[in-house]
Formats: sequence, structure tokens, C-alpha cells
Amino acid sequence: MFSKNIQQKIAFHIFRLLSFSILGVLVWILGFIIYNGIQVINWEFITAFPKEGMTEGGIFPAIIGTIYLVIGSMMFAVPLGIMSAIYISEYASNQKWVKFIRIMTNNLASIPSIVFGLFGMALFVHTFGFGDSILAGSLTLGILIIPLVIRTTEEALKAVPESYRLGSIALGATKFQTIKNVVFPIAFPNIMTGIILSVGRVSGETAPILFTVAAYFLPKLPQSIFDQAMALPYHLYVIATSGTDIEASKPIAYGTAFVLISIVLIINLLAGWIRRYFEKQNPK
Amino acid sequence: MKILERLLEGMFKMSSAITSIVILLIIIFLFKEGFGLFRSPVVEKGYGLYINSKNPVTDLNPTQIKQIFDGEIENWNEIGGKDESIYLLRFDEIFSIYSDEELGENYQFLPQKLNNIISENSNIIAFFPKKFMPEISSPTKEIANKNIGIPDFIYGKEWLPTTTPSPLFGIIPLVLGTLLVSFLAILIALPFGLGVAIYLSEIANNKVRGMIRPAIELLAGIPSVVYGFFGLVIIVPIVQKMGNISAGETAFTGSLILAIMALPTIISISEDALRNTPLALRESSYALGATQWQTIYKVVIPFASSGISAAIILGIGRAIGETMAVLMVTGNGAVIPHSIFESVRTIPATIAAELGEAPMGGTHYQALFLLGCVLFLFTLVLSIISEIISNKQTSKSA
Amino acid sequence: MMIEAKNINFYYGNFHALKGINIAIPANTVTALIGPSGCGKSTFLRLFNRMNDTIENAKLTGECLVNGQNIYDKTVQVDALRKNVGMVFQKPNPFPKSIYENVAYGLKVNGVSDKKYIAERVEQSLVAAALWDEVKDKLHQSAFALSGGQQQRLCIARALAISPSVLLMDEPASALDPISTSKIEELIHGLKEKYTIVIVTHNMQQAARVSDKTGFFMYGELIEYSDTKKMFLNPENIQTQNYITGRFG
Amino acid sequence: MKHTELEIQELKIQVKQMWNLVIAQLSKTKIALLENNTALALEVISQEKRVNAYELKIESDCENYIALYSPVAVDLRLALSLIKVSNTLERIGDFAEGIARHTISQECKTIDVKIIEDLGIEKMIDIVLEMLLDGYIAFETENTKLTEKIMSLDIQVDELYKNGFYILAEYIKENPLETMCALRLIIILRKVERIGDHCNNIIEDIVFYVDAEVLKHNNKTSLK
Repeated sequence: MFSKNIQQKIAFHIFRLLSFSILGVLVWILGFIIYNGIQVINWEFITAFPKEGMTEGGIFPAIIGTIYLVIGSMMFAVPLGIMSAIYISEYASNQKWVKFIRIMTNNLASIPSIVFGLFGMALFVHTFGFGDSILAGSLTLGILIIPLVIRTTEEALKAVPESYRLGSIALGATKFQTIKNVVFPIAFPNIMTGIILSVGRVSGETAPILFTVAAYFLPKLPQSIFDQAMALPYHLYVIATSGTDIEASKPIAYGTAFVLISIVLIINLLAGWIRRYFEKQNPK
Repeated sequence: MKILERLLEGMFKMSSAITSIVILLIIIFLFKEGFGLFRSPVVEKGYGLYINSKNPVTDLNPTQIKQIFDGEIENWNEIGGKDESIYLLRFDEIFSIYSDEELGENYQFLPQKLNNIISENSNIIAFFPKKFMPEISSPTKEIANKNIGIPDFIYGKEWLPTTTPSPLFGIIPLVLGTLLVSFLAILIALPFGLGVAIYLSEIANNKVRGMIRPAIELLAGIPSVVYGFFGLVIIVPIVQKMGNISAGETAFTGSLILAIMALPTIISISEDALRNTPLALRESSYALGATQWQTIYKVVIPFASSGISAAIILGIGRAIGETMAVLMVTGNGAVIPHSIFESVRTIPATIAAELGEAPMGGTHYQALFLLGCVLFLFTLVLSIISEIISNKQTSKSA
Repeated sequence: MMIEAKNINFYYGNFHALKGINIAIPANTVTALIGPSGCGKSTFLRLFNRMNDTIENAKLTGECLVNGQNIYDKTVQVDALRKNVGMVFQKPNPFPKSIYENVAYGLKVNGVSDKKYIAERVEQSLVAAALWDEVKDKLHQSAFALSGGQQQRLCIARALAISPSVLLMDEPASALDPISTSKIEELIHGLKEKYTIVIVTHNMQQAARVSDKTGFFMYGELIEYSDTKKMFLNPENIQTQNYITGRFG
Repeated sequence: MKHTELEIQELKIQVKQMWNLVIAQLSKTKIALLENNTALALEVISQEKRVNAYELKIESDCENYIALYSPVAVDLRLALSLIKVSNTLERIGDFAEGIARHTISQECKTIDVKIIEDLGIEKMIDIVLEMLLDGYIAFETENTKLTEKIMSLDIQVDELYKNGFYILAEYIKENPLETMCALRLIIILRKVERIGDHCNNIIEDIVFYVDAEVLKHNNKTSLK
């Protein structure tokens, strides 16, 4: 048997190795996509329509479609999510009700995204008759990220020290004034970070849009919210697995993956930057 | 002023109810569509299976029908009939027996010709649209077209949603595929994730932590379709070469990708749990002469065990529900897997792959919704379990 | 009498936190409430700007009068009451805004929009809180840039800005170092000309130093209430004596 | 200025006022004695009540100060020495009153003026007055450099007192009829000598307050 100090050394070295191999995995994935993708990326790739059965041209409509979906889902999920979080953490006095909502929110968060796709298809596409459309897709994605928005907002609100609320109330401010003037502004950077992270989530989700909005190929940009749209993740999926000529469209797939990864990277950097910026503004 | 406050509070309350309403709606829609399956007949709507009335067989279950039409069952005695070989008559074969003139311009003679065939062949089984069988007369007998039963779904060993005359919706291969891929993924991810969590929470200095944490966040942020793409282009060929198999799209490949995807969840939740171990506990262990490592595995890990279990369960939940990456790298063979180097198909991948082709409202469509229900229940149970476990953890720390 | 309590009983659920309290506090005095932890002194203090309202299962009987009016009367608006009865908390809790915004906050939420008036009040309040000279050149910097003691004086200034007549202080110096503490005490001493101050403190010496009258609480009861000098030289009640001499328990 | 400091100042002012009063009492007593001024003596007696009142007031203020402000270090020494100083000053006041009462009694009017001169009573009272004043200055300036001077003055007073004994013994032998009055003079001498001792105590208290040193019962010559 080794002495306890040598045991410790061995164990710690293994853990260190594991941890750095995580970095390795990340570098591998990113490196692979960036290395291959950067060779494809140019102005035309970003601004042109696909050509020749997706083996040439660009991914412009997919980018636009993803932007529409992000905006649409955020317009739906952000106000609702923030308001529910405010209710849960600031107003709700009935603990049972809060508990119920929290369980529901947690469960909603754990539901697989494909189930949201099914649900969106049944409710928005068929029952509401929106058809495969940006509206149906945005609503589905919106529902998907509501739990995320609620949770991050709630955590941000919870991180605001109780003493601020007391301080404000003691000065004769009403509950809403306290939330509006003190609690929300303090929590805002964290809420913002949460929202940005959910933008990342929305722009990468494929399963929920498979049957609610995504189109394989559209010759023109969507004209209204009732039109179908192309979307980046779906585009990557189809050209990687079921394009007309998978080998020929591989560069397009690399390029699309590169754009997707860039969105994720930018969003992570942005979120980190916002966090740090506001931390510097308000030390402590 | 007062009224405004009330109004706002009401608004907030309303929106907080939204999530609950959504869950309710999800349940309603999934189950409504899904359970429609059990109200659908085994044989496709509008079609019927017909046999000679002298044949003692009265009903067949979906598997038997499928086996008959696949030629796996060739004699009636295998399914409780007389010792006669089975004569299969599909709808299109009638046109090779009779010429178009014989059948009439609008196929008005078709029902009669069918009657003739069935009465002439006592060993026949015919699959025809009901409209050509206007009356069930003496020589012809329709096999009772029961609704698809719950056991057919739960115990069915085959998933063949598009075969005629009766598709098979057995979820066992899908469930096994899902569980195999998920558990294998967790098996790979767990030692890895736990090690990293321990390193981050107990050993690493702030600089290293500041490097690895963002990496993990980034890993969590990469869209699953990108993982799928990466798996397809990189991991699949590697597995193919290593395993020396014809196709690299296997359960193992899927597990590898899922393991990477589940890592961030496992790491961050178990790290939180480890970190929550009170300083006093650690210090008292140090004070007794334990090394840091002894303290970690004798004090910190046991204390954080329920948090770590919650992490594992959430990781499984994530893996079970993951769609795109799995869809792209597991090969999607809907058969009961016998080894990890075989192609498998998971529940979410099945939904994603097939829903596009399933006609709305049909049995296939309903079956896919039912799969959605199963998935929903799986994750619901897992999330409730992890909730219970993590509640235990918080009450311990309090 | 500025503040009066008449036969106050207060319950947290089944726990009888305050038992039949009667007290009358004259205007422009400093009254210290002392007693062991959990004796109810903070609970009692918070009754007077209804900070206990949000506690579930709490029950109050008896009358709390401020300026002769029962503040638990249905006609009393809580926000208006809190404007008149300011409060300073144990830990300095400035909002993460600028110094100026902190002091102006109470005015703004109470509907004051005249910029000039706000600026005047901010200056007056900071002067009254003996902070003006230290911060006048950095009014628009974050309040967190101030030291703990300065932050607490800022919180006092914030409370003063809305011109309360009563100032409740819940252990205002317990989180501060001795120098900051003595500055706060000086401030309290100076403020009593204009305000009626009730201060809860764990520190008996502090109570002795700053107050004119002292109330001693134990187990939810007001054991003794008299002039501070008398309390500390010759307390009437043996329990008070045991507590202030440290023989308690 | 902080309000704790204000409290201290208030205390000090009261003590100084008392001090001044006692000095005035002693000066008046001296004049009344030497000039046989009954009116002045009566004034001294009536003023004695004020001295007593000062003592009570200072004592209770010091008690409050200690109770409320829990002073430590120099503040504590000040409060403690002020209580003692006010006690001592009151005693000095008592002696002055005693001397004044002697003046009023008028029984010894016939005594030879010369003997009073021989005894040096005036000089003795002047010395104790100087001691009292020096003590006051020491307190006022919080400076103890006068300590040695005060102590040596006390020795002078003691010398004069001892001398006075012999002179009076001679005097009684020569004028047996005046024995009664001579004995009274002894008492006056004794009182003045006690005042000197008390002044000594005061400076000791001040040294305790300012330098935190205890001089009491030390060998006085060992000082510095």
C-alpha cells in the first residue's frame, strides 16, 4: 500500500489530467470546426443563397431564419419569464403556490427538446393552424427557454440582498417601486446574462424546429411570420446527413457549423463581458 | 397607485402560471394524440384482411400478421389453423390474375372476383381495401380488426411503423436503445466528470479554475447538432477503424458524444455539491491528521453524495432526451441491440427521423406522439427523483 | 409623547414575542432599547414603521401610536407612515447607486420631481448626517466606494432626506469599527434636536453613551424603562442590574 | 468636540470653580484672622456651604460619567482623581471655616499681636495658598513639573509648624494667663499645617491623573 501522501499525489494527478483533457476535448471540437470552417467562410458564403442543390453558394436564408426565430422566441419568452420570476421571488407569499410553480418550471426544463417539437407541432401548427411557420417555431422555442429565463432571473433576484428591499421599503417605497428602482436594476446584469445565454440556446436548437418551422430549402426569404424559414442548425443537420450530395456539400456543412460555433462563442464572451463589466461598476 | 400595484401583481401572477399551463397543455396534447393509437385498428383504416370462412382462425395479432406477410409463417397450423400452407393475396396481385376487362371499367366486378378467389382457396389470406368488399358473404370472413393494444406497444419487440398491412409499434428496441446509449454515456462521463468536479472544487487554484470553468460553459453552449456533426465526421470513422466494423454509427459512438454533452451538467452540479460541504467538516478532518485526499473521499464526497447522485440523474435525463446528436451518429437501426458496436435507435431520434414522413392523424403519427409521452414520463420521473435527492442535500446543509 | 405603545402583544405563530408592552417616548429624545438576543427589542422597534407586516402568521394586539395616531389603524397608509418613521438597519445597506441617488431615492419614490429641491434636500441631509464634507466632491460616485461607517451615515442621510419625525435604528453601529461607531454616536447625539430617535443596541455602553432614556427588554417583556442615568447607576429591577452588570444568566 | 469630551470639560470646569472658591475662602480667612475682620469671617462661614455643594455635585457627576461612559485610561484616572480632589478641597474648605470661626469667637482679642507675627502664621497661610494655586496650575496645564516645589513648600510649612510649638511654649511660660489663647493658636497652626498636607495629596492625585504614577506613601525625597 502506498503512503497516504503518495495516494494523494496520484489521485490529484489523475484529476488534473482529467480536467485538462476537458480543455483538450473543447480545443479538439472547436479546432476541427474552426480549422475547416474558416476555409469556407467568406462574404459570399454569408450573404448568398444556396446553389446547386446546396453544394455551393451560401447560407444567407438560414442565418436570417435563425435571427427571426431568436427575436420571435425572445419576444415571447423574455417578458413572460421575467414577470413570472418576479412574481415567484418577490410577490408570492403562498408557499404552496410557489412550490407548485417551481416544480412545474423544473419539469418543463427537464423535458427533452424533441417533446417540445411534438407539442409545438400539435398545438401551434395544427390546432392553432399556424402551419409550419416562424410564429409556430418561435412560440415553441419560446416555451423551451422560459424555464431558463425564469431560473436565471429568479437567481439574479435572489442574489439581491434583502437589506436593499428593507431599506427601500423603510423609505416609504411601494413594493413595485422597490422592484423597479432597486431590485431589478441590481439584478439586471445577471438577468441580461441569462437572456444572452438563452439566445445561444435558441440559436442552436434543432429538434423543436424540425416540425414547426424549418424548411430544407427556400428560394426566397420569409415574408411574414406565417412563412416557413430555414435555420442554421437544421441546415447543418440536413446537409450533413441527407443532402443531395453529402460529400460535395461538406464544405458548406463546415461553414455552417463554424457560424453556429461563432454565435456560441460570441454569446459566451458577451455574457462574461457583461458580468464583468457590471461587477466592475458595482464592486462588492 | 394602489390599483396599479394590484394590476401589476396580477399580471406577474398570470405569467407565473404560464409554465404550469404549458405543462398541462403538453400533457393534454401529447397524451391525446398518443393514446389515439390505442383507438386505431391493427390493420390500416379502410383495409381489411379476409380469409375463407372455413378457416378456423378468427383473429391474428399484429406480429402474426407481419410474419405472415413477410413469409415467416407459411402454414396455417403455426397460428392455430389447419395444416395448409398460407396463400397470400395482396391487393396489387389481383391485377396479375385478372385482366382489366374482367374487372370492369370501374373495377365494378372486383368484389365478385375476390369472392370467387377466396371461396376457391381455403388457405387464402387477402389484404384489400374495404370498399371492394362490400358484403361479407358466406365464403368470405374478415379477420376481426381489433384496436392496437397497450401490450402490443409496451411488449412489442419490433418497431416497423410503415409495414403493411399492419405496422408494428413495439417500443422495446427503442427503449433499450435509449437506455443503452444513455447509461453507457453516463458510465463514461461519470468518472471523468466527478474527477473534474473534485479537481475544480478542491484542488485547482483560481487561475486554473478560471480557465477550465469557461471551457465547460462553452462545452455546454455548443449546439447538439454541431456535436452530431463532429461525431459524424470525426468519431464515427475512428470507431469504425478501432472496432473494425463495417459502419461506425453505433451505440458506442452515440454514448461518446452524449458523454461529452452530459459532462458540463455533471461537473457543474457535483462541483456545487462538493463546494457546499461546510468548512468546519473539512477542518475537523484535517485536524485529525487526514490528508486533503483522505478528507475529500472520506468526508467531502460522502457529504456531497446526494448532490452527486442528482447530477448523475440529471445527466441521464439529458442523455435520454438528446435528439440531434444521437440521431446523427447512432445509425438508427430499430432493432434490439446485442452489443455496443451495433447500430441503435433511441426514442427521440425515432421521433425526429419519422415524424416528418408520418401522415398527420395516422397510426404512425399517433405512435410517435406516444413515444413523446414515454419520453416525457421518463424525464418527469428522473427530474422528480433528482428533486427529491437534492432536497435531501439542502436539508443536510441547513 | 411622540411614540406610545399601549399594551402591545405580538406573536410569531404560537410564539409570544412581546408581552404587554407599555411605553411612552417623548419627542426629541434618544431612547435606547437593550436586552439579550431574542428578547423582542428589534421586533418591538420594527412595529413602529410596520416592517413586521410582511411576516406571515404574525399577530399584533394593542395600540402603537406615533404622534397620537394609531399606526395600525385601517386608514393609515403604510408608505406614508414609513416616510414619517425612518429606519436605519444593522448593516449599512446603500443601494448600488451613486451617493446622490441614494439620498434622493426616498424623495423620488415619494413623488418629488423638483430637481432643485431634491438637490437641496440631498445636501441638507448629508450635512445633517455629518457626511457632506467627506463626500461633496464625489456625489456621483458609487456609494460602495465609501467606508462602512460612511455608508451607514449615508443610510442615515437617506432616511433623513424624506424628513421623518422619528428615526428607528436597529443596531446601527454593530457592524462598524470603533471609530465609525463613535462617529455614528456623535451623529445620533446631534440629531435628537430635530428627531425622536429609538435605537436598539446590543452594546450597553453605547446605550449609556447616546441615550436619554433606556428600556430593558427580557423574554418579550419590558422590564424597566427609565432615565439612562438612573438605569446605569441605580436600576430599580434586579434583572436589569444583573444584565447591565454582566451577571445575567 | 465630541460629547464625551464635553462631559469631561464640564467636570473640569466645575472642579476649577470649586478650586477658585476654596482659594478665595482661604485668602479671606487669612485677612479675617490677621485683621480680626469678623464680617469677612462670617462671609467665609456662609460660603462653606457652597464648597460642600460643589463636592456633592462633582461626586455625582463623576459617578454618572463613569456609569454612562465607562471611561478608561486617562479619562478613568481623571474621574477617579477628581472625586478625590473634590473631597480634599472640601476638607481644605472645612479648615478655612474652622479658622474663620476662631476669628469670630473674639475670646483672644487680648493676645499679643507680636506673637502672631513671631509664629509666622501669615507666612504659613501664604505658603499653603501658593501650594493650592500651584496645584491649580498643575491641574489646569496638566503639567506636573510643580510637584517638587509643592512638596518642598509642604516641608517648609511643617518646619514653621514645629517652630511655632517652641515659640508658643516659651510664650506660655512667660504669659501663663494667655495659655488658653496660645492653645487656640496651636489649633490654628495645626489646621494650616493640615491644609499643606492636603495640598500635597492634591498634587499626588494630579500626578496620578497626568502621569499615572502613584506617589502616595513613597519616600518623598526619592522623587526624581
